Amino acid sequence: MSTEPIESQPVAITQDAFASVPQQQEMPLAIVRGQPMLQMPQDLYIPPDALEVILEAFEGPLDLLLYLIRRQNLDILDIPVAEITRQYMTYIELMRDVMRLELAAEYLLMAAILAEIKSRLLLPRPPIEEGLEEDPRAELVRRLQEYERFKRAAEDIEALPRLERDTVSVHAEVGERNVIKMPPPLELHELLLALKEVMHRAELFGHHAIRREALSVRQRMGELLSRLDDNSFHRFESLFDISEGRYGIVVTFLAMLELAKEMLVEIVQEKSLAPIYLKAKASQPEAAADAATDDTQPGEPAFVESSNE
Amino acid sequence: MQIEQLKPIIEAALLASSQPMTVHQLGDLFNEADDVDHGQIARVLEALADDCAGRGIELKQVASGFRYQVRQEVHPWITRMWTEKPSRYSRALLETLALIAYRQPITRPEIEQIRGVVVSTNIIKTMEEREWIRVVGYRDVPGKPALFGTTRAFLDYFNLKSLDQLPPLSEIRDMEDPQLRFEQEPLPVRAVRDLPIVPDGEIPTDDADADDTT
Amino acid sequence: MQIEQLKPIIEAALLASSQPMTVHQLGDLFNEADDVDHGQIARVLEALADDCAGRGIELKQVASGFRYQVRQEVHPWITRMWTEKPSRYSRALLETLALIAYRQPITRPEIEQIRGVVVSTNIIKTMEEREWIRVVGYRDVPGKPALFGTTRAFLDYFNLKSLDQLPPLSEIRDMEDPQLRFEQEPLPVRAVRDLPIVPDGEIPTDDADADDTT
Repeated sequence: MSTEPIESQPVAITQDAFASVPQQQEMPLAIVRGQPMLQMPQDLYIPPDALEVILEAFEGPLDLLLYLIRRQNLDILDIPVAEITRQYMTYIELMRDVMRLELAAEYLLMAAILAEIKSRLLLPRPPIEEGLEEDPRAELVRRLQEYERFKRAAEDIEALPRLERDTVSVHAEVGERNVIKMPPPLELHELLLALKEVMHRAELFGHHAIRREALSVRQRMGELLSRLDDNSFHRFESLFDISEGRYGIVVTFLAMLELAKEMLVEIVQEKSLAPIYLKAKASQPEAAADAATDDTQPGEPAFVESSNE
Repeated sequence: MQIEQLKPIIEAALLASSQPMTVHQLGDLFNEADDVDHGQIARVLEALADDCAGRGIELKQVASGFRYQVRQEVHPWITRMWTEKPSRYSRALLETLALIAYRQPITRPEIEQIRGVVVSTNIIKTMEEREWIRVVGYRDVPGKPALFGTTRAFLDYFNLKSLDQLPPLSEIRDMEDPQLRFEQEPLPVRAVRDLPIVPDGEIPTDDADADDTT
Repeated sequence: MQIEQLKPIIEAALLASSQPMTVHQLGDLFNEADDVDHGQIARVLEALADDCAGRGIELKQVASGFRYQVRQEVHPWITRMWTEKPSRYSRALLETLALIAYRQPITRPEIEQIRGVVVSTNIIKTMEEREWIRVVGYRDVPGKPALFGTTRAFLDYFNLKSLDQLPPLSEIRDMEDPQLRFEQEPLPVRAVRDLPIVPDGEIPTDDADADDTT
């Protein structure tokens, strides 16, 4: 039932022909210690000299076995298991030198599986359940078939058009790229919480601060100061906008009083019943002294990294 | 080679190159068998430039050769691609802004006195750039510090008609605890970013094979 | 906005972007005043793809969006611009990648089981560095091996829109060869699918096929 393993014979061909073709279409061929190797193994017996090449040419014992079955019509039943095993054992010795013991072990395991299959086939079958008994090769065949599918899938992926090898993405010059910085969004609620915090800290929630602040007056104070920014006197009446109605006029008047109290404006009248004038007490300093004060020191940042807090 | 065969190659080369290419460099793409001379390349470049009429890019000759570039007219849209994700305002900025809103007109030293820390120029500048605050005057004390007030843009941003619509301080004092509020906020961006790259449902389910996996 | 106005902007945006862009991202280039909807953008993309006919580039949709790329036909000339050769990938890497692509999520031991060899750490690292694969979880078995899946970058690299576009996994091939005589009687369903039951006895060997190898 067993046949002798067919020796794979290195065929001499000019070395140049091979040196230039390290990989060919289907199976890699290689040079083994200066000798070109043309023929792939015809069964599981691999000449020790070619072992390194085989290990590189095949992706493991499944790949080799698949190759032998598909290409060499090897029947896995026909393998001289004892012989192969003996040979594989010698590889293990060889592999120690090349430090690829692990790989060789995988081939050895395969030989062991084959031996097991063969021994099971040789044993007489139990008479019962004949039809249902599983062929001992079933598991190995299933694995080979499964492996083959992915071997082909790998070839399919290799054949897909891909970046770098088959195409590249293309781009046009944009010139100056001004990155637009989006200002952070702000909820009024957040702002009020911040105020609560600082007021607490400064203990400003004292009774004097709790009075209902007329914020419209504060707003008007700013507006008035802006109008008085030109360092000249303004007629008292000119600062009111009649169209705002009584409420607006009151707000403006209160703002004036508040500004005067805070000594931000001076109010002058030459004599009683003479026109009243307002003037801002200070105007813009010559130099931008304000900006210069702490430009050098880093101080607190205006922004925080979005992830923290 | 015919001009019509050359055009696609030169167009692709110019777009694939990260640098402008000269006629000479374009010529180097062809070998003798291609039989291409510089005159042909120049004609192709002209034809390609004409093809750009009405498109978003143009073929331009610059000092170091030819390149495709984005037309000036579409720049306003293109720049929107490089919009930076907004960060968040610091607590320091928020406190300063709140004090300016409620205590305007107010100077920087006054803000610093309340907050107990120096207010950085950066914070003031950021708020001025956003046009939320402005200098409304100067206080008549040594150094003439600027008086800050909020702007109409500030009111508009928060949908307020006037400062009066801001809640009074008494109400702020009784506001709920920040911790409770923050919990109701949506998940941080990070969590969203950590989601798998492969959208669900893209993984092919090959039920017939499922039992093969062992 | 009219389609004709949109075209130059979208063409320029795709060429200006370093990454493929989705319809959604393209939509973000426009503000409300521009009045552009995603349907229009999709139509523009179609028109732009048509415009590429006969040119050196094509508009391609991949997993992470649309991109312009060099047509395969002209790529041989384009590669002459670069001295660096594109990387080649070993069979070991491609087989491992195929298993991850078709069987994701999958662990390394599972890959090794199917391939019958150990998967080197290097291969996994290379694919992770290229961002083709990533750890998507851990299997709840002793050792908690990582489960690998493919990424959008993998699809982009191989010109795929989604995993469904991968070539279908081949059918399981029977192990029999023409030399083996088959029993004519029908076999149990399972056996038919799984294996060729070779009858006991001598199998004829045919050496005529041996020259296939060269």
